[in-house]
Amino acid sequence: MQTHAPPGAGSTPDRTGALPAESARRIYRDMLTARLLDTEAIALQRQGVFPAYVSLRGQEAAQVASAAALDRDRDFAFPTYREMAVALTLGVDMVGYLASHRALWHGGRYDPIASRFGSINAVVGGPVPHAVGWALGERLRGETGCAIAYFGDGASSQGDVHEALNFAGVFGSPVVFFCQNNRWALSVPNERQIAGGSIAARAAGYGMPGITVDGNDAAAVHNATRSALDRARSGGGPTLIEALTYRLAPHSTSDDTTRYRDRGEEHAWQERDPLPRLGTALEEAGHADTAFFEQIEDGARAAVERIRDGIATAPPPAGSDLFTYVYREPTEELARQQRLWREEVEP
Amino acid sequence: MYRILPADVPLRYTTAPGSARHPVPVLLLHGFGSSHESNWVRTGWGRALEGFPTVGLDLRGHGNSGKPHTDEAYTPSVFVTDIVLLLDALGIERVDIIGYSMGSRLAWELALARPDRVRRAVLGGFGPVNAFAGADLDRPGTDQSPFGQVHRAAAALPGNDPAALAACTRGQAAHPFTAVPAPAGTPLLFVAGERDGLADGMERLAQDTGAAGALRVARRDHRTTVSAQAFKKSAVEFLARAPAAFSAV
Amino acid sequence: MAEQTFTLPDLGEGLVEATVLEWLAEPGERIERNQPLVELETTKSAVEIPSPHSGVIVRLHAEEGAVVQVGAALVTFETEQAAGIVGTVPREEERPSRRVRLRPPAE
Amino acid sequence: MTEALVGEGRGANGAALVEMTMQQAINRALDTALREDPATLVFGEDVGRLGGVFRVTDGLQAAYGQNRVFDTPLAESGIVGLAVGLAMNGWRPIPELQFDGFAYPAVDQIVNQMARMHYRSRGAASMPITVRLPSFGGIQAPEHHGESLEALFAHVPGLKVVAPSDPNDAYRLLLQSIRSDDPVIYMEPKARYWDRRQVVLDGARAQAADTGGDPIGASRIARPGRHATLVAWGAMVHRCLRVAELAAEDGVDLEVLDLRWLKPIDTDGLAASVSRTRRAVVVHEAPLTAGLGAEVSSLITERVFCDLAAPVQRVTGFDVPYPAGPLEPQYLPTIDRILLAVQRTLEF
Repeated sequence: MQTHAPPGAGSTPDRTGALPAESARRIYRDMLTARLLDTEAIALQRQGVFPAYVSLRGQEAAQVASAAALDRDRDFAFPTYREMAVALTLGVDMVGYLASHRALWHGGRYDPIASRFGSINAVVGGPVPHAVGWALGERLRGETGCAIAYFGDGASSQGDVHEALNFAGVFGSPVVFFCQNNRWALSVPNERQIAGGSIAARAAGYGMPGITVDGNDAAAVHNATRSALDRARSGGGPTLIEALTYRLAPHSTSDDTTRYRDRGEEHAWQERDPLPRLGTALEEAGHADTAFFEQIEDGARAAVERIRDGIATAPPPAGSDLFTYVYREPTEELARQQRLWREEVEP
Repeated sequence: MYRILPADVPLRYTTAPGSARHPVPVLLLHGFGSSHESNWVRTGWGRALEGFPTVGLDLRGHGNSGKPHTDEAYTPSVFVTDIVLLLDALGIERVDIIGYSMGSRLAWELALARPDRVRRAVLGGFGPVNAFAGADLDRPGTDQSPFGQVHRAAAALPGNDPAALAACTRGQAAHPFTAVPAPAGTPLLFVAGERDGLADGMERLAQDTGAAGALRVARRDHRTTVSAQAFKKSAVEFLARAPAAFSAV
Repeated sequence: MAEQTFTLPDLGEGLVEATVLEWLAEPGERIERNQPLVELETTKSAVEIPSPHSGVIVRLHAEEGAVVQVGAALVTFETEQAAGIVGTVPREEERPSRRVRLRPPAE
Repeated sequence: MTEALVGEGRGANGAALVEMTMQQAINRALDTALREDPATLVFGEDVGRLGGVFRVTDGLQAAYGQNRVFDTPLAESGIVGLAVGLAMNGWRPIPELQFDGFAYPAVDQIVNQMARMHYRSRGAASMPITVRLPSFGGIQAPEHHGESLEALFAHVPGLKVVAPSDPNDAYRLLLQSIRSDDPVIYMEPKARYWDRRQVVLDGARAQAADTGGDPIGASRIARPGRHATLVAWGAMVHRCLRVAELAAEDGVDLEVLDLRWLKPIDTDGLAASVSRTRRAVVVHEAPLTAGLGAEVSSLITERVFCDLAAPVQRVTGFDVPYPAGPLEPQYLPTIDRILLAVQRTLEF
């Protein structure tokens, strides 16, 4: 079994060459765009536009390569709050996504049903049972869609996650449980979070396959997710994938990693950055040349600039939005309170 | 975290991981009467060497390592044996060394005895002068010689064992430093304070050994050079140099 | 923004003072927590003190070569008030805005 | 955590007076508890090495070791369940739930287990647990990081609930909660964490046991006044004090009653204040419907109905979830809304 210790650079055979050229190039493009957008978001926080931001730096392969395996017409992804690159890959309106980080609306301002990407959710583990329910709904209706639930090593301790795994095992639901084990749940390392050392190993107890992949190897992630989805779609039931990766950035822009982890460890993982790793693999496989990289980077920068301008100038929500979405069928009392708000509060 | 190597004299050491960019670990050898903690940690070398894997050792008679009281327990070759034992235990084939004062002398001895184990060495606060000139070796620390003063200050530090330090002094003095033979295959860098009398003659020694340099730190003496940024920068730059930089040596 | 003054910490070994060897940052400069701040010399050794805060250095309270007592001011930073892991420190208006005026009760 | 040396002095009875923030005051109370009682334990998510997400537990693990101050896996129900088991085995747990919104996953253990274990066991098992809960809004935090759960917990038989409003109370009330043999939900107003004031530190347990003479459940007059009583707790006490300053400019003299304990509620203190001022406005952040303001209003009406010159007014959050950033100030009781409610009581 793989362990989470960072092996020396290059000691893991890279199977990127195993990906079809077109998939690999698309994954690289989305990973690069996510990296640039992530960097831009940190800058927006530093400029005071975002009150805070949670970076996914280092987890681009785990997110993009898994999301790229989804069928955007049939499947549904349930994120927590660090899945920006999943949203990007699935084509979610990124200005709407980043609205959550600009504190314009907690869940973001995109349409989760149309995007097939759930609302941003800060209670880790909470959305995992939703994936099981959504997937069961597909089965009951005779459809072939699969759900993917994203969660982290910290969330794996939550009862909700264990309940969801068991439910999925019992119902044989078409779900992929995709754990990004980025080694640190805020300040708590794997050793103090995961009894037994492996989240994937727990799958056996819930009657499903548990697979550990190098989460910084885009091809390994993509192939594992694709196999799990194929299995789920053909009635084979759920799979738990544990992608071993690393959160290169602090937990959030207000976090200070020097309080709890070693710089040496960060440096060691920096050397395994999934982005240059995929770039090199693409080059070696003959899938990309300088012209390709330049073209991809130009495109990514232009896309990020559009998103940046969009979120920086997005209008704040109307005050009346406080009341608009509480109910489908609003109550008299709430209408009374809204009148009170208009008379006494509205600027 | 510190660990204990259970040798004939227990040796306390510590290791820190580095990044893959720096494959050769750096062994830090402290000076007489000091310890890894006070020579290297409190002086900011941990921050300066960020990214380098490091090994820190409390030399016998110092810090939290064992402190025998016989002179023979402190000859240079005994120290060399300790260091090789530690490198073996850690599975480390070759190291770079940063030494200070007595630690530099030991780095020199190790490079002579086991050139296969030392890649490069930075020798701080060190020169070919007889460090013990004018010192009363029967009662170290009772005279006004340069070493007498060093000994007196060291023996007064909490945690130090004056009897062990006296034995260490005699064990070292019984085998005075000689500039010949020199460790020919090991690139060396000398650094000392401008006002460090214990490093007199450093420049000549550097020239004779074909060293990469002999840097004097402005306005610093033997004690205060340890924390100097110029010392750290030159050491880090020297250790990070590409191997090709030394192909002519 | 808030000013925070850092005093010379107890360097251990019962030392009550230290000499400033060299400042590693200047007034006006931004310094990150744990970055080298100053080298000091005690009667027993040299030490390097890392910055206890992230912020901009406003004042150095001792010149190089000066002797500083433990507990005396060493350096003043301007720091952003540290929020928690999320959220922002609420700002207090000196004079809160109001639209409503009260009429006191007849007594 | 460094404390300002300036402003340190001695109070009349020899107790140390130190200026510190609420974060530091809570840290000091935990330090005092850990020192005086070897049965106390501090645990939760990120409370150890990191020192807590608001640095409230900073330095405690270094001082008391990993057996007494420790990080748990990320699971709130597990954290409170662990505390219940520890309490049954003679320990005095002080768990932290990182944010109010993360208390919801622990509600089963809090309500079904911790709150009624003493009752269930006919008094055999006591639950001397203090659940520290960073609470309320005002810092423009993400979802689930700013909520007001006091009515929920005050409704549960077997729990006691307290919300300090300033550093000195934070210190005293936390020690009082920890020393109590009953389970206490201790709600820390996040928006006041950075409030810096003088705190009376009473190191000796004998001195501190009576916490300045106030028993559990005692309220506090934060500002005396004649024309109406503003009743509040947590961060809203400060807002009511600002309102009282503004009202004074208009010649209206408001009393501010800091309720402090939300269960048990100081009915006598409420009645005494309102029977003097004859008017009351209850202010809280939580939504209106079935909020604690209803309970306070009802208690006042039952006790001093004949003294009232006007119906009790409530100024609260609306019946909507805590909103994101720019909408939060419109959700929380504003100064104008409180002034308008005061005006209604004056003109009734």
